[in-house]
Amino acid sequence: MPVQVRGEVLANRRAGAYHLVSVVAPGIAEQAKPGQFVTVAVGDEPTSMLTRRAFSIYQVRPRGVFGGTVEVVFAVVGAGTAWLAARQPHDVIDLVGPLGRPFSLPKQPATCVLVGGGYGAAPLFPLAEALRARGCRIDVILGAATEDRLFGTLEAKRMSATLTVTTVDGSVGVRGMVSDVLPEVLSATGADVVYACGPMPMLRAVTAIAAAAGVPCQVAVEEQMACGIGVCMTCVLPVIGDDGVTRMVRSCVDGPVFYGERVRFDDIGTVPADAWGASDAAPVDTWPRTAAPMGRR
Amino acid sequence: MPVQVRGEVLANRRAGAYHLVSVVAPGIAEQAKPGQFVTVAVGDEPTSMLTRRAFSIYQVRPRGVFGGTVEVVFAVVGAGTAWLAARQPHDVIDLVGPLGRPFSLPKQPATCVLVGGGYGAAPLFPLAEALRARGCRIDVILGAATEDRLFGTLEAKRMSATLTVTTVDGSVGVRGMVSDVLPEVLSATGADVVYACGPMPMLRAVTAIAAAAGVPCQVAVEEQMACGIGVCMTCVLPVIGDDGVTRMVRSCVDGPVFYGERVRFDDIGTVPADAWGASDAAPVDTWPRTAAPMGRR
Amino acid sequence: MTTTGSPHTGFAVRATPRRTAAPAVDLTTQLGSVVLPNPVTTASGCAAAGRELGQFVDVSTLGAVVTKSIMLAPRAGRPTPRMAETPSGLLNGIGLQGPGIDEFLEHDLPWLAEHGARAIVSIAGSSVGEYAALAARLRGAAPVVALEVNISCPNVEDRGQVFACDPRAASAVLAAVREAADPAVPVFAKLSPDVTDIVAVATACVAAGADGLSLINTLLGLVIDTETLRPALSGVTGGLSGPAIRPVAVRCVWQVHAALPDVPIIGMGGIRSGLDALQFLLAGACAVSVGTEIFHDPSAPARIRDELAEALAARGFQRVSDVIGLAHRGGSVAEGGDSLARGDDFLGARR
Amino acid sequence: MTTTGSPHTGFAVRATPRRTAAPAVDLTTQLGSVVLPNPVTTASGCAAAGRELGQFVDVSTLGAVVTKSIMLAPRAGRPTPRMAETPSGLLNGIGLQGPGIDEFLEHDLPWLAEHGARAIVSIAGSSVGEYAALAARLRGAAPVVALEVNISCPNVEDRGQVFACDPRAASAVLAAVREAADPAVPVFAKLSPDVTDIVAVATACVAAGADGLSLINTLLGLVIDTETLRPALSGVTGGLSGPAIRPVAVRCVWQVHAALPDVPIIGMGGIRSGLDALQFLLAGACAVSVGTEIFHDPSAPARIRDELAEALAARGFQRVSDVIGLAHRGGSVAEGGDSLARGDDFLGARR
Ligand SMILES: Cc1cc2nc3c(=O)[nH]c(=O)nc-3n(C[C@H](O)[C@H](O)[C@H](O)COP(=O)(O)OP(=O)(O)OC[C@H]3O[C@@H](n4cnc5c(N)ncnc54)[C@H](O)[C@@H]3O)c2cc1C
Ligand SMILES: Cc1cc2nc3c(=O)[nH]c(=O)nc-3n(C[C@H](O)[C@H](O)[C@H](O)COP(=O)(O)OP(=O)(O)OC[C@H]3O[C@@H](n4cnc5c(N)ncnc54)[C@H](O)[C@@H]3O)c2cc1C
Ligand SMILES: Cc1cc2nc3c(=O)[nH]c(=O)nc-3n(C[C@H](O)[C@H](O)[C@H](O)COP(=O)(O)O)c2cc1C
Ligand SMILES: Cc1cc2nc3c(=O)[nH]c(=O)nc-3n(C[C@H](O)[C@H](O)[C@H](O)COP(=O)(O)O)c2cc1C
Ligand code: FES
Ligand code: FES
Repeated sequence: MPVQVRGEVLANRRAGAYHLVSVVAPGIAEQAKPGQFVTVAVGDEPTSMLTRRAFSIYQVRPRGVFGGTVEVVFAVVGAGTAWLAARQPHDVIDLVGPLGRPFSLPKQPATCVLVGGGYGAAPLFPLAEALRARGCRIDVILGAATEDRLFGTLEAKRMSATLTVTTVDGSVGVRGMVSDVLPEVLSATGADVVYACGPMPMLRAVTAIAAAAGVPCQVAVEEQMACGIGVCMTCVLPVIGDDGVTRMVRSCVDGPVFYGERVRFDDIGTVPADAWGASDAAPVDTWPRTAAPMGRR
Repeated sequence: MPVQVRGEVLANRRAGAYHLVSVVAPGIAEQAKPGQFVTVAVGDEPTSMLTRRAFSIYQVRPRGVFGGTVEVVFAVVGAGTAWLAARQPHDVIDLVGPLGRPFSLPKQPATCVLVGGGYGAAPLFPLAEALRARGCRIDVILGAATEDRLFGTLEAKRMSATLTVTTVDGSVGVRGMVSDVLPEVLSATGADVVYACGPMPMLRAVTAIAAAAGVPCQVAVEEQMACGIGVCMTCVLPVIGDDGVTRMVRSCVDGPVFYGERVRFDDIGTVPADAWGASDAAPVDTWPRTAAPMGRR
Repeated sequence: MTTTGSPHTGFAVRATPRRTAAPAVDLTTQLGSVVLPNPVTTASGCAAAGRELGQFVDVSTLGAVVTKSIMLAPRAGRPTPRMAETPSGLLNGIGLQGPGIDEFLEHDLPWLAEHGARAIVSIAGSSVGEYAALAARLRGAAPVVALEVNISCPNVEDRGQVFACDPRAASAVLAAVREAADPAVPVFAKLSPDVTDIVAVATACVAAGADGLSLINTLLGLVIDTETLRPALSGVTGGLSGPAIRPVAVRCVWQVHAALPDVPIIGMGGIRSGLDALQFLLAGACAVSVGTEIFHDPSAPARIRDELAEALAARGFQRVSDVIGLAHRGGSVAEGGDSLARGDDFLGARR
Repeated sequence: MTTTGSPHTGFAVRATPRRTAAPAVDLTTQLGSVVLPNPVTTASGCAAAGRELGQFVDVSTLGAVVTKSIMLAPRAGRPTPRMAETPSGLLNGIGLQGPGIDEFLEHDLPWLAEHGARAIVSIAGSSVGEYAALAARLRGAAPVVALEVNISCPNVEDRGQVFACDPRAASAVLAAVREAADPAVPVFAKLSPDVTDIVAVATACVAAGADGLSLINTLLGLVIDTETLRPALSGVTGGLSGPAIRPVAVRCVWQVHAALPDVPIIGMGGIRSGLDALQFLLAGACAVSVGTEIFHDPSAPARIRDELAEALAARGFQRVSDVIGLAHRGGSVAEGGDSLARGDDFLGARR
């Protein structure tokens, strides 16, 4: 069960283009499973930024001199992450977690290919640890636009049988994208399962490649979230259920980890006409009340 | 002319119930005159607090290793001052100043009684320095609710012929209010002029006592200010002009220092019927647009 | 006074030590025929049907859980993006995604009953008939203590005109719901602030049979994404909520309470703290709903309830009912406070 | 891209290095018959008549100075307190304090002329006749380039009904002003958002002769001081401004531009940055006014003008006119931006 804690920042440091912040977060650290995330309240009170920011859990240390700690890796993209990057040791921040469904682990030792895009690499490390504890073989692919946006290559090398790195600009590793090297890695390793975390188009590509190769694939998606705890319905995407019915499901509580082939990547940003509760009628809604044309594209 | 500067905090320390913050503020420090104030933008961006906070200038050091510095004394009363109290050395804050009309100094050496209430003492110190430079005699009265809300008693003792202290709870000095001791000090010193800064009711009482004793009196008032630079008209109070006409004047640019007897203290919070532009007609305004009763008291 | 409040921002300064012992304030409040143990509820659409919130707040200790507006049929809502953060606000366009009344009755209400919560069920329709059908379906369902009629919906039978924007359409809905609903269950009309004269809409709803009013729904807003150069929400416009709209919400409560002093009001819009809740009570609300703040702080409803109790105790009030509408009346307590806050006690409070 | 914008809050991340060389963007904009050198003006009531602001900004470099609404006679305004800070907003009730048209013509306009500024003079009255008289008095006065008619005033001849809340009353004022004013000077009607249908009021004003529209005035709000337990403003209600209302303002501009695409709009409401200004242009405004942000940052109008130029350059636009109303149309630039911001370039931008 997720908890809300106010914890002290232990350290906040740079790692390439990213920041790593570790926070004392007893209750979260002990419960966290690979693929889950935390949300952080941002801005000094009275803050103008109401929605919490979500970050995948990178490292947890359930016990320690300060109690359990949680570490996340993040890129500064707007005011909230800029605020977080400016936190100093001893500053207190408000965390909620662990949230969401974690990656499922194979029951038997298996060969696992882990694919991370940019900071999407973060949740793969606790995942790799859990997989190794189950005797799995791990092969890692990390990709980013540029070298400084690769995260954790050294650590990945240490814990994997093979590490393949791609950068779009070719500054390090293979020039290109993770999807360019994935087919090769899948066949070379004889992968049993693929885990991926990264931007939506990457997850779409990875899912397609894995499906073509007949390898099951789990993806951790990233959708805009207003609440992170399942009460607001902002974070939905079309996912096919066990019953074959597409529903607009909440990525915060029903995800962020999904079986890739269940996610209707091509329909993200739409409500497919065959989705549960979709109406063919003109979209009836709570707010549009103008006679003026309001169509989006 | 006021300037806007972003300056580094040099120090931020406690003084009794107050905080003293000194900031590198070249341009402001060089121009500041006793009785003027600065405004500070509060809150980390994007801040939810739009109006700047006003503080009397306490100390200025026009030159220094860091360039000119400005120091203000403040009480934490709400979110803005709480934010300011949490600033650390090297943090940068945004100042505008010097603002407002300063105290007028006597042309000849004179005996001056300076009356300060709580943090209202702050502007009296640069004033005292300027007066001493003109050969004036200075007697100081400082009052507060409790001892920890007295500001600058030691410094005041050093620079004054006499210092009288009052506290409402009697924890130090005379039990009571500055107005209880002022008549005595006026007659004992044969004061030529009174300067006062503190809450409005204190200024009203000081003005009345000085008027009764036939001593001219200057007061620095504190009204809520949205802009501090004269563009918004929030900070007005009824003041009698040279022509005998009462106008709703802006305390930020026409004050904060006024001749006490010109301020219609009893009418603050009203628009006197004889004020310039007051209408006997029902108050016509920009915003009330409901048929529902809206009267205040 | 234990809470050093900023009257301007409504924020309690966190540094101030909190009173630890629970102050002895009678928090019960009356919404028409219903008595709630305290005035703090969740706002519709901001707490789903209570279950997820239950991880952070004991829902039985809230005044009530106001559930997400439910419609007759399941509904997929709008495409994403469905939100944009705005300064001290949130713009949302969910499109009333929900499971429909059957699943709601089967899975959601029972959970609330089991957990000792009181439910105020929000209903939404696209025709007068749909509203009435929903009210009828909810007859006798436990633990429903009131209905909230979300009339900020377009009327498909009248060129998509929003019911809440037209006194006649609004009263048609309320009359039908009042007729169809369990007579023992009070019916609240939830109004939109996006009208020229909210008192007229309120009066029409009450005349049609509404037992109370919920004020306010979101304001119609729009954010343009300056990277895509297009509206940030898939639905172009959305509903603006959060502290940004609080002064508008308090104004609506004030106006409606002034015009209809005997009609119970559930006030909402940007409540983040006990002092914010107090503003709504002083303006005339008998209860309040906490919405967007839940996204910022999932334990907010319980915290706000406690802060409100503290704030009342600190001001010398023994009962919630003592402050309802008090700002319209002034009176001795107010006068005392007045002089304090203005510094009329001379070297008092602040110095 | 030099400005790392947050599309959601509209805030430029300050840490991002600023482009130093002025980008070559044509900032001129057309308001009916008037060409302004750039689209950034001051909002009425937030820059007085320019003089005080002149200490922080060279007023000749702004698109125009929109002056505080002037009335025929001098006016003392409301008692204090006149303001309350609200979350990302400001509630004010100044009561149109001002010197009256005589003193304005004698002292204020000449200062603006001497300093090379263009003036858009805002006028306010309590009857149709007063508005017309003001417009007549301003005939031929330099440096007036336009009139802005603040119709958010109560009509003393009609039970204090606010002109802006009634299409007929609004059009009566605009017809009279258009008739009385210098024919060469465009007349803008400044509308209130507190109406059920702002397009109807806009359409009525334009039909009556308004050359353009200013959107929006403040929202009616109320803050209760939880220490005094009374309304914080002496006038009880006040006008809410600042970033809090920006989504409402952008929505109004969007709706009115969609309905009246050829009518020039001056957009305002919570503009704090160049990206905020860009939102208004994309929604359909030809120019913008900066109001409350001046109180936070007195050099804001100049800063916002520069940030806007930078933001346009960064997005590959050469002219302000290229973006006006663009968010309604989409198009190739928007599509390009779209994919970038959504991360459709795969491992691009953000990773
Ligand atoms: C489950 C999940 C896990 C994530 N893990 C990480 C991580 O490990 N490291 C990391 O750097 N980022 C991660 N993100 C993205 C991160 O949440 C956003 O970068 C961050 O919220 C941006 O906040 P901002 O204030 O800087 O930007 P702004 O753009 O100013 O944010 C404005 C609003 O948009 C939302 N938002 C903006 N970008 C995103 C985004 N990409 N995804 C979701 N919401 C967004 C914010 O939450 C906020 O509500 C994750 C997101 C989700 C949903
Ligand atoms: C000319 C002048 C000089 C001042 N000098 C000092 C000083 O030297 N030391 C000091 O401690 N304080 C001084 N004050 C008061 C100081 O500005 C307020 O205490 C401060 O603004 C409170 O901000 P806040 O955010 O903590 O409180 P909040 O109550 O949250 O502030 C909300 C709003 O109310 C305004 N406000 C609140 N209290 C006051 C007040 N007493 N006067 C004016 N505006 C207020 C704020 O500016 C803000 O707009 C001065 C005020 C003025 C006008
Ligand atoms: C994400 C979201 C969804 C909402 N859904 C509903 C709804 O289904 N029915 C309804 O009546 N109001 C709905 N509202 C409006 C809230 O109940 C409330 O009236 C409004 O948000 C103002 O309160 P707040 O500022 O505390 O959020 C919703 C608000 C938000 C933010
Ligand atoms: C203190 C203050 C005074 C104002 N006075 C006027 C006025 O005299 N005439 C007018 O048309 N609008 C007036 N306004 C409204 C502004 O011009 C503007 O429409 C509104 O504040 C929204 O813009 P903003 O959020 O940038 O301030 C005033 C606003 C403020 C804050
Ligand atoms: S973010 Fe609120 S339901 Fe998922
Ligand atoms: S504070 Fe704006 S005019 Fe004085």
